[in-house]
Amino acid sequence: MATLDIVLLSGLVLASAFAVLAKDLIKAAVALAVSSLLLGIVFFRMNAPFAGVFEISVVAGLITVLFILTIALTRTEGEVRESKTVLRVFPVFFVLFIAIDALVMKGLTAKIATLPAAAESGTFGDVLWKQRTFDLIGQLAVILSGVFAVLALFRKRDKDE
Amino acid sequence: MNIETITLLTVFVPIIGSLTIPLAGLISGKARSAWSVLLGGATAFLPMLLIPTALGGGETIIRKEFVLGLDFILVIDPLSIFMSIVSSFIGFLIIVYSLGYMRREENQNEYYLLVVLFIGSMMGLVYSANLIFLYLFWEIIAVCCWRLIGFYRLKEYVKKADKAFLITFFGAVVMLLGFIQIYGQTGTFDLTAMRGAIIPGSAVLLILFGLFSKSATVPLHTWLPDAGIAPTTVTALLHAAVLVKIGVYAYARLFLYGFRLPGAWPDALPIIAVVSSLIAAGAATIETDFKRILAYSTVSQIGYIFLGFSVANTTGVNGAWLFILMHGLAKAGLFLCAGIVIHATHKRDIRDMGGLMKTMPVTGAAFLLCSFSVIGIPPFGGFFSKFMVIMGTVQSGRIALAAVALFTAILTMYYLLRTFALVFMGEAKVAAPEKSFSMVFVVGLLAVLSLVSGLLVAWPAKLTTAATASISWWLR
Amino acid sequence: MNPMMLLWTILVPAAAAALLALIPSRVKVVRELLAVAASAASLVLAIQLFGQKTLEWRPAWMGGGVDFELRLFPFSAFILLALAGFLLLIAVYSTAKMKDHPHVRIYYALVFLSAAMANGAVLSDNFVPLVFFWEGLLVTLYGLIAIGGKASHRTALKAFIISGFCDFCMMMGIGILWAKTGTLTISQISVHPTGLFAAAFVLMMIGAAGKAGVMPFHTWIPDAAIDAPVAFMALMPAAFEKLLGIYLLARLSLDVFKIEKGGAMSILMMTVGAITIVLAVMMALIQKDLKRLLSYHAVSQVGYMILGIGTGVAAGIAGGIFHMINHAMYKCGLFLSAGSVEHRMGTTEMKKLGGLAKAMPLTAAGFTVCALAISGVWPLNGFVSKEMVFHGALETGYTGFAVAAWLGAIFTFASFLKAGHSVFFGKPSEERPAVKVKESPIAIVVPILILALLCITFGVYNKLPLNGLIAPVLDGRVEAGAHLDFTSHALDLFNPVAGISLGCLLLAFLLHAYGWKKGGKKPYLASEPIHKAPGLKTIYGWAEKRVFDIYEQGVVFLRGLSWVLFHGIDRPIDFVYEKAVTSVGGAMGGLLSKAHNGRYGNYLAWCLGGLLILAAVISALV
Amino acid sequence: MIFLYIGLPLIVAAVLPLVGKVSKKVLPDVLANGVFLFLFAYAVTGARGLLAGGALHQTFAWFGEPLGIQIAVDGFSLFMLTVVALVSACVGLYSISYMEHYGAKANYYALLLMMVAGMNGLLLVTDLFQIYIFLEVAAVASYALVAFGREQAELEAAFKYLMLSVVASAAVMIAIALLYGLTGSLSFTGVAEGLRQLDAKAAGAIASALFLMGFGLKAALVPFHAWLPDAHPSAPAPISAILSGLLIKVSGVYAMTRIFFHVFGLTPALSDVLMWTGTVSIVVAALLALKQRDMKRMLAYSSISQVGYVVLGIGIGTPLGIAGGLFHLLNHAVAKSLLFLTSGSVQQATGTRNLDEMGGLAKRMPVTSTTSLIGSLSIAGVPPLGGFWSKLLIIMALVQSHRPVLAVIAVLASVLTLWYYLIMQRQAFFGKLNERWAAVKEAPFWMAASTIVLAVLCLVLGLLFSSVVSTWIQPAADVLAQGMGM
Repeated sequence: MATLDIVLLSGLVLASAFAVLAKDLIKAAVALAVSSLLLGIVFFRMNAPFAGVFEISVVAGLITVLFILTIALTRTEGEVRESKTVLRVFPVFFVLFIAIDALVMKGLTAKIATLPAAAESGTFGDVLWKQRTFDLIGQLAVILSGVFAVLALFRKRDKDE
Repeated sequence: MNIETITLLTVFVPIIGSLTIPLAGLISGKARSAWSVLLGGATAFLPMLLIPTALGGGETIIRKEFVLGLDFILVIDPLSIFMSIVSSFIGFLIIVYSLGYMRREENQNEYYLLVVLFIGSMMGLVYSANLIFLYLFWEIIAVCCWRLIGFYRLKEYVKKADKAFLITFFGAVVMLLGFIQIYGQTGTFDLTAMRGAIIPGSAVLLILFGLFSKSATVPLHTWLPDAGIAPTTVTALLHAAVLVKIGVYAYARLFLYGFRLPGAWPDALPIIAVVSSLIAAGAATIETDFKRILAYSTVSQIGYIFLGFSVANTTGVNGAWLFILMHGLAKAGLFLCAGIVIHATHKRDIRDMGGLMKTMPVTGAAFLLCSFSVIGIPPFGGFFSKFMVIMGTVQSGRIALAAVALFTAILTMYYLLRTFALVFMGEAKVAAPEKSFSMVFVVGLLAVLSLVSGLLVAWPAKLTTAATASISWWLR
Repeated sequence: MNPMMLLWTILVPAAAAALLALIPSRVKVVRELLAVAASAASLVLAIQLFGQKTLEWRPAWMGGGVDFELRLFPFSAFILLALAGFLLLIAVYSTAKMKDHPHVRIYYALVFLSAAMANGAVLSDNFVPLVFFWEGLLVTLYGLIAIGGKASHRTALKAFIISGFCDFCMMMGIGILWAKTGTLTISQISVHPTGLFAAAFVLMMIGAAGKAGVMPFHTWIPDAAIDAPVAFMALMPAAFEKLLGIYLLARLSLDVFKIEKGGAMSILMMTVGAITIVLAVMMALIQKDLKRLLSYHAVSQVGYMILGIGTGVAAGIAGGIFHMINHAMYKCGLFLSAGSVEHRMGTTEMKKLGGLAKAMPLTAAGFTVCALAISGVWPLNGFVSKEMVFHGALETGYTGFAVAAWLGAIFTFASFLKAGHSVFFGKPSEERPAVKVKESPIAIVVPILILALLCITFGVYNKLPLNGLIAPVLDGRVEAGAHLDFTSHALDLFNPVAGISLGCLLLAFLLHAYGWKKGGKKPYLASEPIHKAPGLKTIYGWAEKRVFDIYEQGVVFLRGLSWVLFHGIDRPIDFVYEKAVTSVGGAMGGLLSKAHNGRYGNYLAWCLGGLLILAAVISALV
Repeated sequence: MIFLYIGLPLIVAAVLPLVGKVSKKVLPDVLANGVFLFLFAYAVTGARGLLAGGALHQTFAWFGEPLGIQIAVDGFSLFMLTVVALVSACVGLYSISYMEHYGAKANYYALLLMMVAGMNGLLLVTDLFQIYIFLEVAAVASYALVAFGREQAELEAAFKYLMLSVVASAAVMIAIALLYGLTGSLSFTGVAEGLRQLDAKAAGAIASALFLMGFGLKAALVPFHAWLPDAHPSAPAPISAILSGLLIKVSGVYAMTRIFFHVFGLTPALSDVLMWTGTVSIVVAALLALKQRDMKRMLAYSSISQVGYVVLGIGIGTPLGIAGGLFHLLNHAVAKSLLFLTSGSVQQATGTRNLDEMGGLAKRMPVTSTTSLIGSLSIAGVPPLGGFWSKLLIIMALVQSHRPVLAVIAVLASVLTLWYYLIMQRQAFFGKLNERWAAVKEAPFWMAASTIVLAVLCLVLGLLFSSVVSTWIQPAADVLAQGMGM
């Protein structure tokens, strides 16, 4: 049981690392989709069905399509120059971080009391709407500021600039 | 008008008045000059009304509570009245002098604002008995000095002004640390409540840093000669009359009126004072820039005042008070003469000047009289002050120190008269007529005042004896 | 006679000084009349006070022991009288001599101001007013020399600093006295000079003797002789300073410190006196200029006075004080006659003068009488006081000092023979300035003659000044019976001491004659043999180069010390602020900002590193 | 009514792009500044009354049944709200004439309002996750605003800022997850309660370390400060003013303080770490500022240094220390935004930010130079301006809590601070006029007006320090000093 989790999680990390290191943008987008897919599976295994559904449908599906569409439309003028050093440095960092993380988490999990099963009773719906409606306003604000950011950054260059 | 209103007026009239000077400046140059002379005159006249109370020797306190023990306290006793009279009077003379001197300079609004604000915050500092407000006025004066030193705005000058501001700010901030350490121990900043308290040695060291940086005693003195690049009226105000006296007055207020010096400090201080005046006198002998010589001379004479106070017996302290008055008058006279000479010959180095006695008789005579007073030759006032300080040192058993002090007096005699000879005697290199009447009048007045203060020394002596009696807790 | 009269003696000359300063320089006659009138008035006042014997006036002044106490007692009355007398003579003399001097207004003002100061110093009975008036004279000293000529301000500075040094030593002595005895009133203090009091005595002796112009504080007097106006030389170095200096020295050693015969202090004074006599007169002998010669003699004669007082014996002390007044008279006379020569001939170079006796008979006569008086020739006052000093010196048992005194007498007479011979009695020299030589105006000649007359009367009828003026001073010192009648003793030519003195005079005459013949009949070369003598030549050479001049060496020392202080201490401190602090700040700032190279990788690495450190620290601490 | 602080800016921001189509400049100006001024007025007058009875909790009902919205305001958050409202009002006024030549004023104001809404939200929430969300709102708006000029340098700086802030938010998210895992609840009181029962020392330490990194990066404390000197200078002047003046304080210092005081409880270990981090930032940033030749970059480093003072003050934990820290937060917000605005005026007038090219601008731009002088002296801690009193309180607290070493460092650092401000004044204003700028004119009306308002405020904070401390700072400090309140 735990080994499957470890395989999934390491797969997730390696896929996202490849997404960063890939020279070709298309390969990077695909790697991103794979990593979010694995993440969705992990959500399902940790019985968070709603989170898993959103993860797979939105991130793996919709965003990857957008990425690939834009990459295809735009002329890619060759690979992005990437400095070689990162390739050598990243593995060392990666191993180091994993070691520390494992060490700390082993110590921590021993202390964490297992979460009472139904701490927050109620379905996803009423949790979202009843107890945590304020987050919606927060989400709304984030989306709004994202929209305004796009509007501001991609505005036409008007006369008196 | 009772004592409280007079004191509050003395403090706040110049400070608030100075802010209105630029407005007067908008009307016309004449209006601004008249307004600032009026303000200076008022500040000079008001403390004179308090002389009877000073002679009476009483002590009245004005208190305005603020949060966290930082309340605004003014103490009116012979000490503060004497200091306010001396500095406001000389400040007023300097304002009158600068009418002539600054006539053709630009941004005069800022100049007069800063000078009147300077005198105002000096009044504030002299009366304040809360350590934090003492520091507050201390810093406002430092800001005014910074802007005034850098008045000519040349890059080199502003660098020197920055240096002066940084050194004094460094000293003041370290002093503030000392104040807070005392606050940690006694729980209050109110000096009147802490009279006679013994404070830790480290606090004394920290506070002395501040005092030495402001009164330009040797380790922290190099900013004073560099500030010679400011307009002469500023150097006169700074060096001679007012600024350096703050450090010395603060010493008296803190360590004679207020705390008791712990451990080895009472013996160490006179040595520091004498060493400082010796080194500065040495430097003045070597220097050739006119104003730098006078600046080093001030550093040297301030050493005497410190010696008088740190010797802590009646004669010494009385002499130190007299010294503040006499040196203020005489040194202001010297600087203003230097101003006239430099204004006329546009030269700073005394070796290029010569024979000005023929074309500038009054300035030359005034310079000679004032230097006699600074050296301490009767019948001028300076004699009594230097005599009393040295007698106090001898009485306190420090004969070797008194000998070194006398040796410094001989050095002073040498470099001042050498400067007089090089500038005024010998054959004339640069023919320079005596400039505007107001400048020469003020210089003459200062010389005559030095002489009169010597002949009629009984009256200022009454005031200083009252001051000495009121502050010296070891007398009781 | 109310006590306020004492204040008048100070205020009258001071008021006159103020008035004289105001009168415009063009109005000559009014100024001269006012000067003479004022000095006459102060003389009358002094005479009245002299009759009064004792008077006191002690108003409060600054409190804490510092009071403006004036006290008249026989000794100060006598000095007051002398000061007023000399002031009158100099005033009369100046009316002619200084008539067309460029700074005549300042000259008169300063003369009368110094008279006021001198009167104040003599009368004051509290150390603070004493120092107040004593150092006040520095100002007038500086002024009077400075108006002398083009480059005279350098000598003025030299005189000012030397006198200032002496006055500061005296101030230190007063400080020690005040600290130890607790009072500043001079008449109340009388201590034995041991331990710290000895130091106080030595310091105050430097002050008093320095004013009188004793070695080594004399070096400004010869320079001033050239640069300052002659009337000043006659007034201050010759009369006022000697009177004041020796007056204070006498009071110190008699009242305040009680010097015993043979005590350490008296030996010190006697040695200083002896050295001054010999060295100064050796220098005087070789001088080329009449005024410099006279100025060195002034220094040498002071040696006699200090030697006299230093003996601690009644005869010696009386001799010293009597010599003070005698010297004031004939030295003033000699300077005035030199002045009259200069008035007519424009120079006092002995080489350029000669044979003036015929053209200026009265000046010549005055000069000879005073010259004989200073050399100690028999009936004149010089002889009487020198004899008393010789007797005193012998009485103390230290014959060495007496020998020095005699040596001094020899050279004094030799140098005056040279001076008199080359200026007045020899053949007129070729380089004599081609100017019609005639007697100086009356106003110049009369004071010289008066002084010469005084020398004669004080010599012949010496009982009068001795009992009248000097006896009261010694009231405590002399055993009751022995009266100070020296007439019989001193005049008696046949006692051994007088014999030796006569021998000295003869020796001097032979010396002069030998020098004269050797120098090829030129009187002004009479002193060359001694000048060129093997051992002495090098010493004289050094002296010319001012090696022994305390002022020159002092200034070199001061400048050296200041140079060390300035470049050793002041500049390094400044370097710390200017360079060190700024460069350290800049370097540290630069070092840190190199790390900001704008690469994202670095920034991220810092953040993660920071996180690790924080986690470690918090978990360690908690 | 407190919800107004979040709702009003949101609604107006939403409306603004449409309004922008109608009238390019006038209406957006009026609307945006209207909102800022109203919020400020309300904060100063209305809100004071609400607070009479201690912390005020407000819940909402949506047509009868209670919604899950829980916002609360107490002394501390009200003080922060006032600061935010004040600085944003002044920046708004300044932007009227500064943003003329940037164009797209409506978008600019929309983003600005979003950022203010985010900050206000952060101040009012009582729930850990909501802190994270409003943190993001303000952050996203600030990325866009930093890159508003769209030149190469600005885009690169904004991108670097974005990348680092994302790391910070991730750290905060991990910490919140950890706490949620430990205590099962997300609200402050719930988590605090849970933590007290659990006494999970190690987990608490890791969570606080993560929080410290996250909010430290937002507050630009030294190890995490690298983004600020690149982001602030390239942003338009009003934006760098609001970034330095408010964002690093609200999203960094406020959030950290709120969590450490009301969730973890300030343990001695945490207080030591906070103080030492603060002191390190003070010294390192001050030294870095010395070498800068770019005016805004020097100001950015100075911000890092002064935030170090605030963190040092709050880290002491004693009421006096916290009061000093908060008062310094207020003084620095006012003075630093003033300085950035004046640097904006100088940049607009001369077209350069390089101090070496400037010289003696005081002659041509008297108002800007005087206000800049007042701002510099206030931050340097020169009496009688506000900065002095706050630094005084901090040093008094340090000495009273027996930490002489920190007190000495804090004092000496203020000398360093004065040093680099003097350099700036000398290079830019206080010298002979550089002939290149002979034709330079004073800043336009609105820019000059806002700097004058801020300068007067600096003076007022200094002169009336006693009443300012007693009415605004004391209540906020008491809230924190009580510890587990809220």
